[in-house]
Amino acid sequence: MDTTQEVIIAGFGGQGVLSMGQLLVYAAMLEGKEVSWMPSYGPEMRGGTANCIVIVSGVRISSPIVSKFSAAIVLNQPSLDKFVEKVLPGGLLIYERSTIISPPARTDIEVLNIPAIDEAHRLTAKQVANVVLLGAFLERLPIVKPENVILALRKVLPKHRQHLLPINEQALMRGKELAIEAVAEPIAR
Amino acid sequence: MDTTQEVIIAGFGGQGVLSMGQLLVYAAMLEGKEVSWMPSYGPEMRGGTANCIVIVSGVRISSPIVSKFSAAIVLNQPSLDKFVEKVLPGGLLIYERSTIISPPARTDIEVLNIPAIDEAHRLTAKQVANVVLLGAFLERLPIVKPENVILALRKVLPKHRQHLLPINEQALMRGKELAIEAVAEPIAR
Amino acid sequence: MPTHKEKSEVLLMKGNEALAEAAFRAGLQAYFGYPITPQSEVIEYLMAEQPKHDCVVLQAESEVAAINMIFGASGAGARVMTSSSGPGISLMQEGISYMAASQLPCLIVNVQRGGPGLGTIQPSQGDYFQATKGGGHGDYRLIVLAPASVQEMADFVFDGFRLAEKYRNPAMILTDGALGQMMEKLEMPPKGSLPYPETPWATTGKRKDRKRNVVTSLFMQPEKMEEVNLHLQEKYRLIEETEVRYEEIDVDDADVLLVAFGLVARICEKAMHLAREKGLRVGLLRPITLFPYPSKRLAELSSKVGSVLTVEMNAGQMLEDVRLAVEGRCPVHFKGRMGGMIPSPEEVLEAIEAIPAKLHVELQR
Amino acid sequence: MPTHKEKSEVLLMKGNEALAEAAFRAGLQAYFGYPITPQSEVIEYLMAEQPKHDCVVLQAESEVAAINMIFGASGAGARVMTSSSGPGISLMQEGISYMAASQLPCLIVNVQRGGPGLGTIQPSQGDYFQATKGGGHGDYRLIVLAPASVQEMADFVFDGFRLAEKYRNPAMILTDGALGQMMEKLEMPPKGSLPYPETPWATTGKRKDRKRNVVTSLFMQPEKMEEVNLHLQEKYRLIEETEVRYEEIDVDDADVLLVAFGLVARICEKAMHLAREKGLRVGLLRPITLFPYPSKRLAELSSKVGSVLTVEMNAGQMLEDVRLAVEGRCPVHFKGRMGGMIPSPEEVLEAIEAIPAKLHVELQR
Amino acid sequence: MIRGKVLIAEEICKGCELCITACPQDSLALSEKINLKGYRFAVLVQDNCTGCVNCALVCPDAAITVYRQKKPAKGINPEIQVAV
Amino acid sequence: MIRGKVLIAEEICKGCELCITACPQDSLALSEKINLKGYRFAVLVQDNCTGCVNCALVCPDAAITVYRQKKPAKGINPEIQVAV
Amino acid sequence: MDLPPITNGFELVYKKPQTLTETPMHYCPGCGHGVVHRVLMEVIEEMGIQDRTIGVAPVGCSVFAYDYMNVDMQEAAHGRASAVATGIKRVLPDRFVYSYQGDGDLAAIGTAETIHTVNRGENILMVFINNGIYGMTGGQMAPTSILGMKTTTSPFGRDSKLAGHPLKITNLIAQLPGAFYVTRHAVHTANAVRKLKKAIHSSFEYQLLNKGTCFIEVLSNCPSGWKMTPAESNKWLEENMFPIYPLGDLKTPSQTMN
Amino acid sequence: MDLPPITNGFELVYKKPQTLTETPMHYCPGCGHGVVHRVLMEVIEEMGIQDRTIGVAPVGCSVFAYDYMNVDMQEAAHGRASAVATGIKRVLPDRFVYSYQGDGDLAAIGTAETIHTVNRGENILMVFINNGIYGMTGGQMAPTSILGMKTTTSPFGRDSKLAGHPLKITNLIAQLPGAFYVTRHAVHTANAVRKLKKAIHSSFEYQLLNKGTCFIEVLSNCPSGWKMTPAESNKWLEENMFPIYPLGDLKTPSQTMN
Ligand SMILES: Cc1ncc(C[n+]2csc(CCOP(=O)(O)OP(=O)(O)O)c2C)c(N)n1
Ligand SMILES: Cc1ncc(C[n+]2csc(CCOP(=O)(O)OP(=O)(O)O)c2C)c(N)n1
Ligand code: SF4
Ligand code: SF4
Ligand code: SF4
Ligand code: SF4
Repeated sequence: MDTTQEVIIAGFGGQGVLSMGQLLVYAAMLEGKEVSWMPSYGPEMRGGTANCIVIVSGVRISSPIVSKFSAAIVLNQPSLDKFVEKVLPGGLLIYERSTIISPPARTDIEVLNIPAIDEAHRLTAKQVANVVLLGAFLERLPIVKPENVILALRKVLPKHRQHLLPINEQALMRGKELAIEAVAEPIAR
Repeated sequence: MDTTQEVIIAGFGGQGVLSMGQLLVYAAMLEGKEVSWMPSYGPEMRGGTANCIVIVSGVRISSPIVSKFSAAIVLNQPSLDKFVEKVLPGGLLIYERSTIISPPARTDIEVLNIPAIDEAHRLTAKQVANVVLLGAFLERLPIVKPENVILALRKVLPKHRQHLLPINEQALMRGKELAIEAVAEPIAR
Repeated sequence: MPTHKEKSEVLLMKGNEALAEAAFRAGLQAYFGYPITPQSEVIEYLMAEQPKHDCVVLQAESEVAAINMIFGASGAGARVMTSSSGPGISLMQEGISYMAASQLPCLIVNVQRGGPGLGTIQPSQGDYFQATKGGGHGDYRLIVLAPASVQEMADFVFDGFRLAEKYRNPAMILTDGALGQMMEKLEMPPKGSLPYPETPWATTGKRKDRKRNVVTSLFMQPEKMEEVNLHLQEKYRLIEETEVRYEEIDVDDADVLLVAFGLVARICEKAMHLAREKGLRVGLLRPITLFPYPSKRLAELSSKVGSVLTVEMNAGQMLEDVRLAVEGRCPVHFKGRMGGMIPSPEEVLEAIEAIPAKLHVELQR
Repeated sequence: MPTHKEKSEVLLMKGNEALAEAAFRAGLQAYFGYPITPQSEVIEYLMAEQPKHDCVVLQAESEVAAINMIFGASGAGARVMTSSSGPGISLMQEGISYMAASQLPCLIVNVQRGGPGLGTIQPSQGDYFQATKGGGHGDYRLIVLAPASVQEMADFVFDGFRLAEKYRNPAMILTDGALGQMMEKLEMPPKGSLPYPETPWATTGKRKDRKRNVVTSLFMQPEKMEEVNLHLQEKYRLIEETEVRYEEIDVDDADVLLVAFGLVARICEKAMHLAREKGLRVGLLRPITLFPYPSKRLAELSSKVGSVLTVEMNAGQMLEDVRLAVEGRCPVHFKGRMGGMIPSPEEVLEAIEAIPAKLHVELQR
Repeated sequence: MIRGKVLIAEEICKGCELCITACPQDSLALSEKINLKGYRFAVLVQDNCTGCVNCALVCPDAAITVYRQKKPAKGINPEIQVAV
Repeated sequence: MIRGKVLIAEEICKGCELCITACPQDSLALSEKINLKGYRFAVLVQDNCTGCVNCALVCPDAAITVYRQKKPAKGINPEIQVAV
Repeated sequence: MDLPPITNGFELVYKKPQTLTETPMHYCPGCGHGVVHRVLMEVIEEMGIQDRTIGVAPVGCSVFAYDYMNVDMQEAAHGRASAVATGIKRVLPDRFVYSYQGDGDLAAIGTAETIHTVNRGENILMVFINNGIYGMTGGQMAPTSILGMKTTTSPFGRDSKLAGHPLKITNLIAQLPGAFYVTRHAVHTANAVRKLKKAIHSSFEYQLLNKGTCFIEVLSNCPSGWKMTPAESNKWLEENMFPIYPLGDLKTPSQTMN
Repeated sequence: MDLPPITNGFELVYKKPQTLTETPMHYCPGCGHGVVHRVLMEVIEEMGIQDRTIGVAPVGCSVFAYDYMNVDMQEAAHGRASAVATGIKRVLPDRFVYSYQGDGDLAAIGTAETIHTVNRGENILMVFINNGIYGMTGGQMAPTSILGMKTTTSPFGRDSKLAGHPLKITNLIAQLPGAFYVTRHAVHTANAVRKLKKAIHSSFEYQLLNKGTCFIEVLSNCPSGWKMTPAESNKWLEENMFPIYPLGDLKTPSQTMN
């Protein structure tokens, strides 16, 4: 197998799950990798769930749609329920702590819970919770370099939002730290 | 072959060629025959040529469209030019005299020219020229009984036109007489 | 076919008018349409005779409006019809797709004229694909009946309503300008011979004893939309199993099998007679239902005959269904006229004669 | 494919936006359209970027108006495009038939969603028949391109214009909501790389030195209309001879041949890899042009492989073209999802595995 | 009185009689003859045309050309002319 | 003062605050709690509701039920109630 | 929803009508669609005509109206609600029929159906929600968008040179003899809601009397499309839309009777 | 057509414009279409804009207008002439563009396109031939047919209960800000023809100045559809159509400028 990573990022619309994925593929592209980002909106037109499949690979990507993932980042309970079984054995599952009532029970994957929303509040910028999560994710699965995520952010943020760069950078780093601090539930092999 | 008669009636729109055909099939139907009436309008929407194919038969009619005819009734030059060669050898061609500049030259069919328009004027009802022609036609090719044409007329004429019955009856009879008087150009066998 | 022949009347009528009169007799409750040649006689006849019947007849502002009025009236449980020709039928495609998806019965009459574009007002069969494959978006089918005589122009109105209502699906009568304009005698079935179906799903006002009825084609969850589609597809399979209709003439000893629908089938019948007079063994298969298509029967026949000759007033549309049924078992030839031209029996005969002689006698492969 | 790679840029874009940007770079002169999910990004992108380009971008009052504005602008010699999805494309059928008949080039983009009816906004391939057989009235064809990546969403805009203008015929990009919404990196061809054709037939004002130009689809004499049709058919034969495009992967030793277009082809490619890992010899044929269809190549392959498996996001529409090409030479299987559901590679693998083992090795008949 | 002349294209005329109605001088009438299309066509029947152009303006078939005397010169007798 | 009570369906409320704006008594405010859909919902925060119904009339989600004192009876302390 | 027992001495003065289903509405927080739905259903409940009423939902944000309105309903194609309503009313003339449409639906793609339905004087009620934008598809320009309004398809503000002026279709409607009662309302305040309710009530009464088309425009907000809070959107509505679309009757029965 | 030599002393005061082709028109005897064609072409000839003018023909009796008008032309789908004209004008803004449409075309199936073209203020001339009937298809009712008028689809006379009142679309058009000049004419008399010609002339001048839509309704006859002689039809027009569709300007530039 090549180094292909197939990641699902899922939550409510508005939690920034789609842009998290976009940042990831943009950064990967900057690193010269093959990428694909496939969003899926729930049936509801407004609110409701949203997710995206991110594929990053050293080789040409065939299907942008896969049903098993090497990693999952989830931001609400329905998404957790939907995707927990779709993570490949040995894979990674990161979830936002405060949105999950019943945490996953799988032991054949690495499971990490991150208090991203709390952390974002602490940074007094609740909209960066997703970047905190992204930072944590990249700590465990360094498929792109954090600096390239920041570079990507710089490219996608419109002018009048460029002032948000520092706070995002901070959030990303806090995420990495949280992931290091977190006691990952170990994989029972 | 059965007793099938395939007749083309052709002229300008407004000369009553379509209704001539309708009278014929109506009368034939009254006699229990199988019938079909297929109109064809020229490409012009207004004015222009019109024709109809009338088939009267003792048996079920397959194609209502044929390209050779046992008889033709024509009311203008373009129609004569178009259909003269389509009359089967031994067939009948009747034309309205005043509308034809160059009469047909075929000798293998019976050709009859009838001054139907003049006759209609004489009857002071120029719209019955077509009935005059029909009378002449039926004299030579009695595929339906004249009285059934009259019966048909009675059925199709709307109430406020029923007073036109006598004049039409007269026209039909005059047509028959004209056909008898006319020296048919003989078929050279 | 209507069974109440006892009170039928023998009439001499134009195809379009026979169809309109038959609609009244088949219990039409609402017609919405917009004039277009060569079928304006349908609405004109309905308007003139409407006072004798308990039926809504309304000239819509367009074909788009007409098909959507049909939608509403059908959803309210009425027996409904519209009619048009090429350009107008094209404008109805969105509405037709909506009706199929909402499972609303209705009868749509397409009196075909030569296309594409504004084209010509002469007869054609150029809308076969549109009628049978679904010219609108999504996976749906119409039940398509192809009359070949004025008698069938009337009879198929009854069949059309019956099938549409039985399967809650739009049905189409696919005919042409020549059949619409020609006169033949016909037995006109009596009024009242086609009972109205129960329509418990219709929006007639939510009575206390039932939940509200909703007519819709929107199913935002793809899982649900797929279910709807699976149901439609099941329905179409059932229709294909039970409702196929065709006519065959002299196929038993046939060497060349003519396949043609509508008016062209009758021209082919004549050509067949001409060919038989010449000693050629020619038979005819006339599909009456274009969807469902008589593929099974054609497949059977294709392993018996030497070759098949499809004749159409188009560039070869039904031809694809013929080839799908024949699947290489024998050569399939094609004779077509387009843009309003009608093939003559003699032309078809020529096409028969042009088939290489050995194909007349030898089974292929 | 655009050849001016030297100045291409590598970008990361959504399919719909890549298509819109490519349209500018391909020299789009006028876009008329009406919003509909999942393709509203096309008009939104064009509107936002329009100031940088010399191009008319207008939101029409409806899809009917849009296609007729396209008609006018194309008739005036401009390079034009419109885009929509299911219901909107259905509303355009009359206009599309008119454009084909009037021989006007244009590019129509259908970002498919689940139908029929209002359906769902999820991706689908349910409009294959409508696109390839002609959803409007009369005998005409669209040149249909089916992209499978964001790169092709951009590239095929160039191809679409080129083919439409070469043959003076509407071309369609038949894609779906998933391809429209997904992001991939792509090389975006530079502006100015597609020269404008001569349009001496265009209505630009009757100069003294020529007769007036008339854009019309009306030919009242059926003889003349038939001539127009014969010309169209000749054109379509020529297109079938010269413009067929497809991609094939690992077909040489294939036992099971997957046939799929667009996004589904990529899902099949993945399924193929999975199958090969299991030791199954699976190959893939991806038609890139849906009309003209790669029937010849498929016919060749069908006498080499054990069986064909067609995979589509519909009830089996391209399946008919596959069967027409295979013509019984080997069994043809089908796997479809409908109403907005996307098949997964695993599902396709299952379908491959479900093909009776002997068909994997044995040629049929 | 200014004198006028009209020229009526007899094969173009459909005998609608609108020019006849429009003519303030009653100069026009339908011919007894019939043209190739079967219509009786309009002709000038009185020598009192003033060249007012009314007939030409209402003619749906653009069948009429109108001339008018430059200055009231005597001795010229305007003839009815018909285009061929 | 006539006294009123409002009952706000907290799982239906989307926290749009229109009722808050509409209330002439300033009786309403958003809760600190979040409902299952993630919205802060409206609650009665002052004991001065007159049952004027304004809040219910502008509520886009039909989340509000309103009661009013039959006659100004004393000793009854209207409580804030929330539907479940 | 069961109401908890209420302390003695209090009486119910307002509750959600039974003619609304229990399904929570999918609209964005603060969206006027919900208010109009409720008011419409209140009138139907009060008039006791639930069993004789058929509604037609459009394609637009209110496409799911049939999930909330507890009456028989049909979901029409985009722009064709009034044609669908015509079809229903013509075959069921003794039922109450209404259509409910947004501005894209009624005043763009459905213009021909709108004009001709009213011109025929179809005996129905047409409810027209004018929020100056295409809500459902993500905030594109509507025919009623005001000049300068930024939408996803007028990113630099609506420009009359490119897109024309806001279309006051209700003013055109009022000119048609088939229109019996034409009025413009809003739902931004409790009082406005009360007036709208009266207008709907009158419309159904006129329908019973076969008077012709009643047409009610409701100026509404689209917080999501306008990118504002609900409260801001109502303010914007008053300040920017009311001057162009002034509230009030455009045609009243007495005028019609003259 | 070569003109025979003319006796000295006479000068040509009227001849068919060169902008009309030599093809005889297919219209029924006395049909107003021919007059309007001619007048339109006269203006184009006089203004010398033949090489910069593009016309759009409708589906209706005037479908073959391009056989007679010697300018570049497009034949639009039924009802869509103004959308087609929009497409042309937007890509060729320095050309003169006009559409020519009947009442079925413009006021029935094409209503939405008509309203929105004018509302956008497309800088074109729309010529609207109102003969109160569908001529081409054989005399069916048009939206503009007057009450009581017998047509093949209103065989007992147009009944407002079934089909509504005659639609005065020009009056609606005049309300739209995009309309710059809106006027109603006829061609039943020489004077009427003269006035129409002026209106067309002004319209093209306004178009040169980018003023917006000019809309000219021409009340015309349809002797065939009305089943009358041409002279009778003109009389009927005056007596029956003029009262409903009074001639004159509905919107003039000065009004617009206010
Ligand atoms: C034929 C067709 N065209 C376009 C669409 C996409 N579409 C859905 S709703 C809509 C407009 C919605 O706007 P509006 O009618 O103003 O209602 P709102 O959502 O603002 O309530 C459009 C363009 C469609 N479904 N069908
Ligand atoms: C989509 C479509 N519907 C209907 C027709 C048929 N049709 C042709 S012309 C016409 C109406 C003609 O009336 P009008 O526009 O008033 O013009 P007139 O012939 O009176 O000049 C109709 C309904 C068509 N060609 N296309
Ligand atoms: S107006 Fe023209 S067409 Fe009519 S009669 Fe006079 S010359 Fe002939
Ligand atoms: S108006 Fe309704 S939805 Fe909005 S905050 Fe108040 S109770 Fe909640
Ligand atoms: S998008 Fe606008 S119209 Fe639609 S529900 Fe949200 S606020 Fe209401
Ligand atoms: S049918 Fe009427 S509109 Fe058409 S050409 Fe004849 S008179 Fe003129």
